Amino acid sequence: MSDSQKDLDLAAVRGALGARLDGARGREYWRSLDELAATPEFREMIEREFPRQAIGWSEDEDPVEGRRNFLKLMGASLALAGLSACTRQPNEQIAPYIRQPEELIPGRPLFFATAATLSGVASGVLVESHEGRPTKIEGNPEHPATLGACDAFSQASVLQLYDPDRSQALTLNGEIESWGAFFGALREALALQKTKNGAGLRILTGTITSPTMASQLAAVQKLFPASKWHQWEPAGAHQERAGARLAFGQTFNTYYNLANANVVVSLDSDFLASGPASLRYARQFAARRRVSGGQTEMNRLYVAEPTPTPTGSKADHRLPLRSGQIELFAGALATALGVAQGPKSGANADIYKWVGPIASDLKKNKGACLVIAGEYQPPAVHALAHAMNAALDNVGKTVFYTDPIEANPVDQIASLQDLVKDLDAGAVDLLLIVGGNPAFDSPVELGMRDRLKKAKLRVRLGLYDDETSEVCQWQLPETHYLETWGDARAFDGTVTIQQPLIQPLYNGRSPLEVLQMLTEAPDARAYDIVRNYWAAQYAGAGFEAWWRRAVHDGVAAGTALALRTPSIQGANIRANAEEPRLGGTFEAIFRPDPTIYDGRFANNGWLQELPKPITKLTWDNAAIMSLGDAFRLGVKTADMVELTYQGWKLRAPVWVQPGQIDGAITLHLGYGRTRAGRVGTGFGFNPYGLRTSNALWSSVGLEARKTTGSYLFATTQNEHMLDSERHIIHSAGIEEFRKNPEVIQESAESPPRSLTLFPEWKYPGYAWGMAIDLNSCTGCGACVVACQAENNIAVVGKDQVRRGRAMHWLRVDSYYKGEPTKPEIYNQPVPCMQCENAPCELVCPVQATAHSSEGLNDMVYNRCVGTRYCSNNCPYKVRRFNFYLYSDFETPSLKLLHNPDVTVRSRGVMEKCTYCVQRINAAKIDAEKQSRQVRDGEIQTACQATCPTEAIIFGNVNDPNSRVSKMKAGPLNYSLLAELNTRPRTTYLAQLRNPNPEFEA
Amino acid sequence: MPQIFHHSTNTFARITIFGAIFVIAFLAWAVVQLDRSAYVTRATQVREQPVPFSHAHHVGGLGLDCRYCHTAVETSSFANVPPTKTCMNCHSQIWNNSPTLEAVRASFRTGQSIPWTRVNDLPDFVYFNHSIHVDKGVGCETCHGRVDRMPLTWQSASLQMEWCLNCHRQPEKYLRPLPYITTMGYQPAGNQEEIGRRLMAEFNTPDTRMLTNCSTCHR
Amino acid sequence: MIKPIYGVMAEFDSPTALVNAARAAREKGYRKLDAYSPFPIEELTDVLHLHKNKLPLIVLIAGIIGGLTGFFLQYYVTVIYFPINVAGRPLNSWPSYIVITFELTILFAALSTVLGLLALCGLPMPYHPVFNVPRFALASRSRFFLCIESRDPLYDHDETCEFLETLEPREVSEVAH
Amino acid sequence: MPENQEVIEQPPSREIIAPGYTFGTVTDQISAVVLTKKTPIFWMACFSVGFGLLLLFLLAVATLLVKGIGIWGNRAPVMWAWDITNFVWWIGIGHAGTLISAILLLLNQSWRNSINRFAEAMTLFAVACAGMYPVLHLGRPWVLYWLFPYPNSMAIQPNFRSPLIWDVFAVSTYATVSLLFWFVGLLPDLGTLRDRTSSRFARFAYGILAMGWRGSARHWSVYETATLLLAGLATPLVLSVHTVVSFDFTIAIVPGWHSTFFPPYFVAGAIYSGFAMVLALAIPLRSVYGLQGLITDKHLDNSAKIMLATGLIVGYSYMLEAFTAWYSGDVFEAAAMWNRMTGPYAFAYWSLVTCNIVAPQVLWFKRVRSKPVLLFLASLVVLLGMWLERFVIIVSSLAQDFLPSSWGNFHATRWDWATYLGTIGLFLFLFFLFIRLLPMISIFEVRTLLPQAKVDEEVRS
Repeated sequence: MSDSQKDLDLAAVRGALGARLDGARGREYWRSLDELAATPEFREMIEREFPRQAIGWSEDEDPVEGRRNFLKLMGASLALAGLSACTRQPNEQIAPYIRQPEELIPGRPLFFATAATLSGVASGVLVESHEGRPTKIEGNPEHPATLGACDAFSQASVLQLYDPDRSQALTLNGEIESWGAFFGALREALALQKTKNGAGLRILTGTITSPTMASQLAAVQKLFPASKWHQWEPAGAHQERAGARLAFGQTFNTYYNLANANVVVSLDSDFLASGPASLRYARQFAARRRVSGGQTEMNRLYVAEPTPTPTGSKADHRLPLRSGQIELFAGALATALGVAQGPKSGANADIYKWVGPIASDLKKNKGACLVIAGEYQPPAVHALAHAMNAALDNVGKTVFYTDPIEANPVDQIASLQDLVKDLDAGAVDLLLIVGGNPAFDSPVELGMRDRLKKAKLRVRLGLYDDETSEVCQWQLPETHYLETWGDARAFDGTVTIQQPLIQPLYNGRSPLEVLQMLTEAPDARAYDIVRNYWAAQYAGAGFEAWWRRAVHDGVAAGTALALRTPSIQGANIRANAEEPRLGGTFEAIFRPDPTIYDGRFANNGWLQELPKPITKLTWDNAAIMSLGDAFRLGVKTADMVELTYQGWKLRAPVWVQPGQIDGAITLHLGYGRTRAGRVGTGFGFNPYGLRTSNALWSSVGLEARKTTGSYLFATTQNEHMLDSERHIIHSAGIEEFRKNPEVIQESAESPPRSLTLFPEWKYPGYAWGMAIDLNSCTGCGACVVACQAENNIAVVGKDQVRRGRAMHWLRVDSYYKGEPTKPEIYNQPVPCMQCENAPCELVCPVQATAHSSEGLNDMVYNRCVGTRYCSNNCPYKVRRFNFYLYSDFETPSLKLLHNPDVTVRSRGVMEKCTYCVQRINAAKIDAEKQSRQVRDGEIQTACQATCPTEAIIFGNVNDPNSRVSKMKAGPLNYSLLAELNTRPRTTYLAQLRNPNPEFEA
Repeated sequence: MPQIFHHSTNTFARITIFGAIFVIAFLAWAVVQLDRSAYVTRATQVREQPVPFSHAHHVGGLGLDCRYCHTAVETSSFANVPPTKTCMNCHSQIWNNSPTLEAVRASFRTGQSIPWTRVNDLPDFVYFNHSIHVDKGVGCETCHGRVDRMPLTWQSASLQMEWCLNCHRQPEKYLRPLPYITTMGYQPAGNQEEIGRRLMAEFNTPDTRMLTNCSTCHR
Repeated sequence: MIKPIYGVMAEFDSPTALVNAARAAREKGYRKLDAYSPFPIEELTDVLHLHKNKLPLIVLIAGIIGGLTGFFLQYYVTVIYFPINVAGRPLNSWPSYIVITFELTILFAALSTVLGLLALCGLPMPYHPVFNVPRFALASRSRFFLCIESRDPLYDHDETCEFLETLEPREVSEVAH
Repeated sequence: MPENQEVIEQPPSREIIAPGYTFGTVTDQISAVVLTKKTPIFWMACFSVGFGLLLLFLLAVATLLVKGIGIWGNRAPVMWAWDITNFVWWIGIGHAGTLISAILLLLNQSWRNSINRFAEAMTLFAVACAGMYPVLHLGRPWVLYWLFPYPNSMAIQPNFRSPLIWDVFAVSTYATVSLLFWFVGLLPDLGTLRDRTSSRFARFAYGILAMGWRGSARHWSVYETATLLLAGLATPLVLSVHTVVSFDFTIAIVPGWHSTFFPPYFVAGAIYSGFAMVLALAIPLRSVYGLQGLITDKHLDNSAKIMLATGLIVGYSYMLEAFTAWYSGDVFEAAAMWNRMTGPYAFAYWSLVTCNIVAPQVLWFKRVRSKPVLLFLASLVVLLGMWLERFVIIVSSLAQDFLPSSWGNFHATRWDWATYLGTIGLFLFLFFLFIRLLPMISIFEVRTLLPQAKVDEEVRS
């Protein structure tokens, strides 16, 4: 994207805004944010900022009208649309460009490649931009980590960009200041440091993979030799690195190739749904499970884990173990493989029963199998996994090693403790905290919140004015990654140059720009910093071409780190024979939250409302425990327990989870934020309050006792048990399937098409349909957020979710089968089925929902009167009703987020999935203009595009060669509730499992 | 007992009863009319503009092609309102100090957009795509009327759903050969319906069932 | 000026008396006469030869019109006006149209019944000469009246009054216009 | 009042009218209720209760319009709850009136003459209350008119395949026809009031409404035909209305709704609750206004018998419902029924069984039927039971249908209560206005019941 577009000068506007803010001082300013947002200055700022990038229907006599019409937003007029033509159109205005950038055609979106980072590691994305407004994130097919898929975090990051609660102004002790003022203060402090070689200068960051930033930090180090750079990433890959050091004596980065693995053993690793390469792994894993045509070979997955995860739900054998027993299990397995010397039997009989068949399975697949250690397991487990993989000679086939992708892979706990030491010694004059939120998420015993205050001058660069900002004098608004230039490495070291999609909304600066302030060229702009760094790296001519290509593709050619083949230091590989004794206590297990991660996404409504995999819990975390433990404690779901660990206390609500191992209580981090913003503050409880340096991920010794009170959870699914009569999920063992490919068809009751009194409706031309492969779906939920982003789906809040009014068009149901202590877990995404005999259509009194000639179950929001009869009559319950005015028509920044091609629904109307009809129409129009048919795969629904496992396939079922037709033709295909003869266009492929025959349950 | 009512009340009573029927009928009729009236649809109403731009002069007089300014009409849903630059292409040379064009020059200087008022404005829940219509033989004139005769621009059609359906149900009555898309005052060379049907075959226009799907315009 | 007389009216105590009086008057040859009672007395219909009214026919026709309107409204809308595929049902799903067809039949018929009633009774007629008779107020309570109108060819004020007296009424009074 | 206001209190009798009444006395006693200057405390009390609740109703509606359906407990999957429950309940109640005036007329049941008037009024007001809900339950009530076919610029019309549209036509037709029937019945009595009232304004008002009715033999003969025709039309209509209402459920595929015997089942239930309401109103009224002579124990006895009969039909339907659920072998039907009996709404289900089947069995005993107080209580129990029946059918079926993943239970909010009590207020308000302003018993029809009304045979011919 050309830079010319980026040189918008908003100083004047900001001046106006600043002046306004100067009026409102201190805390009062925060209270007055809304009011501020409603002031003409603010609107002007937004509007002047965008007309040059966006065609905006700008101001208008009536301010309310004006705000409403600012963008292509119909919503509020829907409320009036009742009087349809009887309402006159208000005067709307068009603010055209002054000079129109040549590559931009108003009305057509552009896509730009960049990368989102999580714990510092990049995943490549493509960003859809409407006249300069980023509205939707897609995966970047070129990028090794995403392969075109996208996870929930990246999907939701676009909402974070527009979050009105983001730190909007640079403040000193809560009062608005200018960057100039800060720069002055900084210079002063640095001048002092210069005199003492920077002995008092400390920089605290998260994990850094950005080569550019690394070079900056190096430069700073050179300027201030005595300064220190500390790192703290609450959910970083500490254990993995430590494990590598243990196994190889030096730090290596590990990644896998599941495409070559017939047998996978997961030692408490949720590799399908978490971790920097999970999208890639999920794609490869699913590909090896897909049964189609004559191909009936499936990989086999063993998962040993304490709490059910998406990975566990795909397991052919799920072995519930406490986190502390994993090491024992790994040891036993290593012993069985002859890699380590350990006992052949022990107290925990199960373990030794399991390892036999698993070991032989692995041996049978030497070089084509894989042992994955969970990133939160202790170093020993990682070491054992490395050893086993080496012994099974998987290295170079399914396991790969490179140098670490981090700029400086230190032991972050040590690094943090070092900082604490200096703080206590009063040695820190200037502490620069870049990103992160150490006051909230560092180990509890360090008491960072208060300790930080011991630094004399505390500067915080952050997206939000959060818990950490609270204890710093200076809060600097950080740019969102969509607002600035930068770079970052992916899981294999591949570099992505991050490019901005929009001018900083809130006058923020990027980390690069702020770190630059410590160097000699303090005022360089992010663009130059990044470009110059790479120009320096790039040997030889043709840099310009290389640069343009790198920026365009989102992948910098030849930056993946070279493969290494480290050798095991056998001496360090020891199989632990003893599992930690519970002694009446519980094992505490800490994990980043599946949807808000370590707490950084707490203020993101999409992620808060995204039902967590399996539990379907929203807006909260919980003390997840087994049925047995709940019984022993005399508690049930939503009762309160008091947790005590080494004297630290915490009250938390109980969540009884089938499949949870006895004796372990799982706590998801990130909740209990006290200063997250209007969305995230005050939800859930804060497990960081129990988390100590020596037990970052798990430890025994957690005491729990029932206390008074109970809690209101908001779940989107209450009933999870599958009964035998309702054929909702069809599944079979692979052997069974090989013997009789018709096994699914026989178990599914579906009436013949001839069974009807009515003449058939013909669907010539296109006939859209969808197939969902339950065998691939991991239930990660990325599709749900993708749908929300694509279709302007409103966030309704915890209370409304609790009342059963969540608005997601696409939901992922989870079901348990078998005994509650160790059930089989099934995931089933349920969008609108687009029934050919749609029960909803029949009962709509106003024809607000009717059938299209291409078989879509159209929903016309502006015709709906809201009888809700259609929802009652929908057997799949996929229709969602606007009980209140859920859509946000007021917040200016959120309006920029809306997808202009989809109606924003107003109060009192029904809404639902229509296979992303806006995408269908766009593709059809393009095809028709070229007088051709829409090609197979040309239309991807939002859910399909984002799905890491390609579980969702959409296309034209009239075309026998389309992927969807082929899938539907297969023997696994079945319709949900086929016996109702609704003839859904969305069908499912049954789930298959590949259990090890040697395994006797 | 004395009479309660005067003699005349008899006639009066009957008139009120049977008259009521007609009154109600009239009111109903009136509402239906109002619904389609220019007051509601705002058709034929000239909108205030920051610059009194005359299509009559530029199109009728100078004979500019629509696409000279509305560049995106063939490629995008939005026909595009020309950037100030486009105006300045000529007006930096001619009329370059006419006071009426000050707003244009000001915009070019200050970088502030000219706030045009929308003339043809569909409700926000209707998704209209210019490019597909123009590419399939729906002339500008068909919806926008004789723009070349509009000193100040007004909306010529009602833009109501029934109006859209007129064409979506029987395109043959409105289509024209592509060379004449921007022609004003186009006259079909022969029987429109025949030509229309031929063109539909040529453009392989979808059947009217598809053209009248709800989701064709509403999403 | 002499006010023209509408007729003369005799008041009776019981339905029987009224019926007999009416019969007598008919036999005497009076034709333009009417009887008033606080409740329907079917004998009077025969005595006064009130031929059967056309109401049932009107209602039948209206009902048929209503039914046809109902069905073809629906047929037109779903098949001709805007044919839409609803739930895969055929455009002309006639079984679904039965209910509204039936309802409109009843509605039209009922409305025509009431309008017909008013029309045939010549109502509304808030003003009527008989109300000029003070005691006529009792016609809606407990008394029965027979009125011989002046437009009857046999009508002669004195004779008619005498005749009425022979019927042993409670009272005879003249009805002014 | 002019001469001889000879009101006589009669002891209750087993006849449909007490001996000793004359044309004059019936007229005076009934019209006195309306024409008297002094209003009884009872009326004042009931009216103020009604008015108070009416205000509550207005508040509830205002809030609903401002905030949205969300103020109610409705949710996914229970998108219909109290709104439609109340609708069906009121419509059911609104059946007795037309039934009494039409069907019993055709059947020559002369005992109907003294109860049909207020029963019809009750019908009208019940239908008015019922009519509120289809409007209020809309997400966007202000586009209600889209439910009617009219020439519009959107070129789109209602979906005539939807039972809701059938409802629109059925209910509005029913309301119209009931109103006409009621008004036609009132004509002669309006004449009476016109002639009896002393106030000039009242005379004018009643005069206008009476349209100059003068009881001429010609009027009467047309009038008789008209009433017969209306009765003939209203009879199939009244049976059709609840049939159509039941289509709202039977046409849907929700287990617990989708069943072919709903129409007779619903009609029986409607008459059941309708007669319960008739008794609940008649018993206090007749004692307060001393009308035991006109609304005699015979009337109560007959109504009670009809209740008993319809109650038995309803009971049979419950059993049939359970049986078919089991016999069909349909997983979802069986589950829905089982859930009804044992699930979260089991309490409601078993209380409705108690109220509608067990309790009314006492009506077998003449001793009970002859005790107005007991009858009164019985009818209240039945009214409650019938409300519960609709609640259970609607809510329990929706709460747990096909996919367990989307099951969820309904909890009523205070606004659900406000809206429901509100319509009860509306009903009382209208009904007691009617009691005060119009004759609650059809005077002229009661006159025909008197022995004096017979024309002696021997003097004929």
